[in-house]
Amino acid sequence: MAYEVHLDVYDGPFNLLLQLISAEEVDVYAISLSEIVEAFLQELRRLEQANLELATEFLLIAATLVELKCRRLLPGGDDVDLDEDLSLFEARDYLLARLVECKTFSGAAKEIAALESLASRSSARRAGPDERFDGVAPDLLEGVTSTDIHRAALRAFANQPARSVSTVHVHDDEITVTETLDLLVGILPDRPRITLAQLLFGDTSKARLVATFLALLELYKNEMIDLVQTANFGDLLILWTAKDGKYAVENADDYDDTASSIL
Amino acid sequence: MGSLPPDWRPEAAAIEAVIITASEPVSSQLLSELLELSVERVDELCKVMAESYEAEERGFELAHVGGGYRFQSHPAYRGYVERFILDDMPSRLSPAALETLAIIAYKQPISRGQIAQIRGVNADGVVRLLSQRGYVETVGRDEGPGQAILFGTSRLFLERLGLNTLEDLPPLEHFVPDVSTVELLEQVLRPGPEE
Amino acid sequence: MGSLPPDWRPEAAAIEAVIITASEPVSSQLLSELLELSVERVDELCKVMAESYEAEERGFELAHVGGGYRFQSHPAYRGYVERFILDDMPSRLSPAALETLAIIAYKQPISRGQIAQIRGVNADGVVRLLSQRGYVETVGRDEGPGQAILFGTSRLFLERLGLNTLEDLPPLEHFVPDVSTVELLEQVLRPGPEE
Repeated sequence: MAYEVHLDVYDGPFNLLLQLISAEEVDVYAISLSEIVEAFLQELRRLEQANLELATEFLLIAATLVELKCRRLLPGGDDVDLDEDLSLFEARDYLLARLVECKTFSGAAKEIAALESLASRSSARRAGPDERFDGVAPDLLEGVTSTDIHRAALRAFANQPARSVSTVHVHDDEITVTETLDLLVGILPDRPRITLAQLLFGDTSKARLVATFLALLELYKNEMIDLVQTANFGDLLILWTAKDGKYAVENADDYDDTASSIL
Repeated sequence: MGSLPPDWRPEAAAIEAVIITASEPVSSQLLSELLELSVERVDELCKVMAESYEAEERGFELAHVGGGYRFQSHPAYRGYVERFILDDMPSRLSPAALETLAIIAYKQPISRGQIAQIRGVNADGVVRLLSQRGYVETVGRDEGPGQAILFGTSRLFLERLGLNTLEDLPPLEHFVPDVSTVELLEQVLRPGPEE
Repeated sequence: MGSLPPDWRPEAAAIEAVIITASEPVSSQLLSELLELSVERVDELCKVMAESYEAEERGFELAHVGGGYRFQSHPAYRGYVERFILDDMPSRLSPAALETLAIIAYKQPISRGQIAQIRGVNADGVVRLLSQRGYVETVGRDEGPGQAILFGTSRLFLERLGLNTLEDLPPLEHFVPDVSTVELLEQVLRPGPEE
């Protein structure tokens, strides 16, 4: 990496500094870490674009410097017991392996980008059979009804993955456990057997999940419902078992916090 | 290159490059704009190229159909192509393809990106299959940045499903994602006809 | 037909007819079944055909990618094709996404957790993006506790990189930092000399 430091005791590439320190050609006591960090921050500000790679490498080397300096400044460095020394070695080996691995994959990533950019100069033929062959291919909609399309749509929208773009800043749905308990107690007596998936129906927002789950636990604790799971990772079946179907929501434990604030 | 004069090559090759990537016939007009040649010159080039493929007994030909030029298999090899289509093409829609078709049916006009967002995975291959089979067609372009191609279902789709209009599809309004979640829960949990 | 022996023509033409009709790469296996030729013969034919297109300076080429053969435009005519294809061009991947893609490509099948361990940061968002793009797909579940979803690269990934199989990726050893870099790192990390 081309980043250079300019200190009283040393002037040159930053990573070489480490090499010199470890070869004891530069005394780590004489290095001012704050000076280095300050200079680097200035360098980053000077760069027009954030250079993540440069910053990452700097952080790594700086962290190592801090560790080296700490180790040499701290008393008792001579008589660390063997175990501690060994674990230090292990930690370093691990760190080294991680560093080599990161560098390896970042090299591989560059190659993948290069291959992709080369290949993108060609465009594939994607035309497929022309209309002269219309009669040859079987009709894929043979036997498909509008009900099938409807069901497929329900499936597709129910399994829709949570959106990655958060809309919390637009409208934060405050979902409370108490409110969910209310809702469940209103629903469950009429639907004595229902799965968790049906209950959530596609709304897998964290807040909704947590609130529903806590509300179900609360009902379970009060022996209002039974929970059955037939297979690992299978859907959770909720059975309404309460006799009178009445439940005083006010009895709920302190669930005044909204589920979203738990997250 | 058969009967093609050697110095025609760069222009002929440019035409080949464009037409090989096209899914629809490319008009002389468009080729003339892309290559900055006169329409007459384009037609002349294409005519000679088509003749040279024929002379070279190639498995493809350059056909002038539907107001433009396209590559297509040579009729002499129809047998192989038919077997290929039968062997290679699925005879039924996979569940994933059916879901994609359903998404397009209910959410049209919709872009590939929006479909991928709902499905959680890239759906380009499936969309291509559906539009090759004529169940789905491009209906316009998004006005936003990128001007993504928008897809909708075709006349053929309605015909095959025995529907008159899209309104004949069972309604889906319960699942519009914008409905507040509590309302959604209540609606969903209302006993439906199918249960 | 360039360097192709004249009596190869009917077989070569049948291959041309099939591939010009396909919308995805066609495997040697399928071609061999359709044409009742050995796989080796098909590969030989395709190789010579590809070379002859190149020698004839055509605007298209026969590429061996994603486990099969396909026609594609010649890179030299990128400019014309680019102007022609108004398709949704996928935007470039970020360095983080590329690095994750590299990890998945070389370490597949791999779980999100294992990716995060190598990258040092959570990779869920990037993995989701990559699978939306179709570069990456789920290939199974870990047998260990938790049964984590395992990811691998897709055929689209190979196609987009112009590779036929994963074996065409340069070996990972190529990217291991050279000895002097590793030594430097090691020196830096070694506890100070016997103090």
